[in-house]
Amino acid sequence: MSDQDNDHFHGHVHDPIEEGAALRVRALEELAIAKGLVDPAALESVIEYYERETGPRNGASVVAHAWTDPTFKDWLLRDGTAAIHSMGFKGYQGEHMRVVENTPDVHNVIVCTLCSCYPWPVLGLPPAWYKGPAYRSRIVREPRKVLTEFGLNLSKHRKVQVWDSTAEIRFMVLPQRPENTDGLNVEELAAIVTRDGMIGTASV
Amino acid sequence: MSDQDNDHFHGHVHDPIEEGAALRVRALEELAIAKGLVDPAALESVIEYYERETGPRNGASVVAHAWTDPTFKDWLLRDGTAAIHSMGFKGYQGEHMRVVENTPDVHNVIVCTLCSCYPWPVLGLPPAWYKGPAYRSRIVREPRKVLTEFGLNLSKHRKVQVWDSTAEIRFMVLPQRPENTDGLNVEELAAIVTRDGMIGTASV
Amino acid sequence: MDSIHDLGGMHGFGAVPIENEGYTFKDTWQRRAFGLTQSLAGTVPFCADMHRKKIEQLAAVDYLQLDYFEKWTIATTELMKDSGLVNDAELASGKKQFDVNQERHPPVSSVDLVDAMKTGGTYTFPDGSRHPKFFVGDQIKVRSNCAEGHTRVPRYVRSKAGIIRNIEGIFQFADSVANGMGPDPQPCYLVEFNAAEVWGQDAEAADDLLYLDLAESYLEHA
Amino acid sequence: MDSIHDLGGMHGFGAVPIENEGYTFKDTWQRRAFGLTQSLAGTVPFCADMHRKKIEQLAAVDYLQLDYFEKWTIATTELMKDSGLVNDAELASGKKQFDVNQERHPPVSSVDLVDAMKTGGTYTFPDGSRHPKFFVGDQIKVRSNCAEGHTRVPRYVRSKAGIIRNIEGIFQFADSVANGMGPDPQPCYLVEFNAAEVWGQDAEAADDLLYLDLAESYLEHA
Repeated sequence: MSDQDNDHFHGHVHDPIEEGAALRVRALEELAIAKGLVDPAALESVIEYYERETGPRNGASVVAHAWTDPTFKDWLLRDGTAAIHSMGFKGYQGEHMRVVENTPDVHNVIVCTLCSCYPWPVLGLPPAWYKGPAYRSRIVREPRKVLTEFGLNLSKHRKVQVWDSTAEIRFMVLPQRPENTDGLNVEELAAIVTRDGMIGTASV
Repeated sequence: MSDQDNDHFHGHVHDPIEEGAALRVRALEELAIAKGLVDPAALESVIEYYERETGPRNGASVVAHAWTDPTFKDWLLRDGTAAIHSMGFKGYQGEHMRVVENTPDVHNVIVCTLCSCYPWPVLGLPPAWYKGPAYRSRIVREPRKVLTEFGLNLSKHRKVQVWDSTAEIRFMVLPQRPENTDGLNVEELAAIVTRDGMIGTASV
Repeated sequence: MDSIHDLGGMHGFGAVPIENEGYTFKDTWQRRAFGLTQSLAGTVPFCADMHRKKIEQLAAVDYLQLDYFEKWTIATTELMKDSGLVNDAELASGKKQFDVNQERHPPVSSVDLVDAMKTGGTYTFPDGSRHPKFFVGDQIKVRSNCAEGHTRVPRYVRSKAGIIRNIEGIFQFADSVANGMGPDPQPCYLVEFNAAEVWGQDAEAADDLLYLDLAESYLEHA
Repeated sequence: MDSIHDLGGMHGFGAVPIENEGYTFKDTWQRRAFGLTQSLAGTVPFCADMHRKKIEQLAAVDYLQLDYFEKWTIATTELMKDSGLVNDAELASGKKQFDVNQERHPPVSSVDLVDAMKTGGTYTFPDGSRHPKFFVGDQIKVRSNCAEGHTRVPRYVRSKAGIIRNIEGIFQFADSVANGMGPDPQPCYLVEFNAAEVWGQDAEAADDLLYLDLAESYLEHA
């Protein structure tokens, strides 16, 4: 596995800045393994765990469940942690969850202005823009303008609520169920839910 | 004069970043001259004016005058603009002056947190540290610690007053006259006054 | 710490790079940097707030220019240096110069590491272990001070008035754990702020709301 | 504009480089950059607040990394581009591609330029031309809003309470002149702030004082 990774390593380096970063990471990895601080198999396992077992499909199934089961939806909004854990999505960065509901009157959007807190078990690891200075600086000050850039034009009669993840609670948006989806089952509904819909930068 | 300046220009460039900056400046200067927007003689004159006719020796003579003439000192603290202008030190960045007096109970220090405002006619152009992020960020929040780094250990019984130059008024500190200077005349007193004493990062 | 990482409300960072930056890992080294930090957290050991603190201590130009996962790796490296597990010469050469005590710093197996990720951290203490000072509906004001170390109260709400909307529970205090000073358990509150209170007359829409979870130490009665 | 230029109170910039940075000009090009900006100010024309605004609009990494006089030169260049006096192709090649109307943009002679420096700018309007809203001794609060353009109210006093210590006179308003919107004359006040009010319980000495000159538009009654 180590050889294969080294191939990957050499195969993708393009510019000097990235090369410096890649060398830095590789030096630390080799030292940590040489000193017996890291089990190379564990390193690979944890990456694979996040790539395979977390991600926005988990969150989408939570959303679809809430859209089709009023009792679950009520529970999800009242105790997001318990409701989400009941579906098996738990663990690091998802220990404490609050789900906030979009309605015709309210639109919610999440951010972490201080770093990049994000609900890993339900949404996976965050996209690069979520971690960058433009989103983090602007979404709290001018959420409507930022959302317009994402293609979401909100009526001025709709209240915007921004959730800044400053402590251990992680937020997730419950989008509005679109019109004309009465015929869809839970799996079909989950398929239309996007990562950005659960961040709040898309409508669904 | 232009040839001589070009020689200067080529003689002092050391590293790539500075070289880039120097080239940028030179390109703009040559374009401005080629387009007739700048008179090369005027460019040299204005630099020489600041180098020869402004600077902390002006401020020092104001301080020495105040130390030896109570009526002038009273005027200086009441109407710094008029008193300083009366000594011939006026012009750009010195149109409106406020002089603040150090006493056994109060120590004053000046800064411009937003850029680098500074009283040019009496102190000349500011030193690099005055314009840099460390001084500008810290002197308003932890003035005592910064002053200690400048070698100035203030008693906790002495109040620190920080003057942030946010508008058109420029500040200058009137340092305390040191002990054992009774025998000195105005010129000798002026000679012991330092630039940093009038910024407030030295005692005199 | 009032440093550049506290970005909320700042101007000048341009448009959100939506199109091209939807990725999590652009290159393999980012993927491995992520795994490396997760693999070492239990071994060194360090917690998230300690790791965040190291990132916040980067020079502003580095914070803004380095790749996200390079910053993670620098923070992890600094924590390992603080624990005496690597030194600068090793990092420069890439060659091990000394062994470490594996009993004190045991590597985590695949199974245990993935289990730890699935279990998550423990940040809370029993309700009732600390009596909350504020109640739902209380008007509060965020304190104006800012710790020079790690803290989790953004500058944009400092000195602002808000309303307690929920007592989230009794949590460890980030400022304390980041400094290795123990959990200092205390209530954490969901606080609601009006956009007009935070941004004044320039608010995009005066009645829009901002919600933050804030530790009791950050708050005072309005 | 809440950008990186507003440094007051930020952490993380290290020790003041006292020893090695006592200089004003380290190299000849800095000296000439200074003279160039002064020589062009009347010709383009531009005022200090317009020039500051251009510097504030630099990307944060450039603001922190470029030499002070390089930033001056970039700002001057941007103002010249805005006035149609140079274009990017000329700046890239260093070769003039078009002439400008010297009657509209007359060069300033040595005598006139030095005279202008000795005379200084005019920022004030007659006392009584605007009736001050606040008086000496009044308790005020700094407004919480921040213009997205140039402004001269630092973030560290925003939303803070202070006391009017002097009416400095009727001055042009920086926010307005920087945008080319005219002087918008208004009273400017010397405002005193307590260190404890500004920095909270972390203030070095609670009774230390901060003084800032602030335009009336920045203030409201406490």
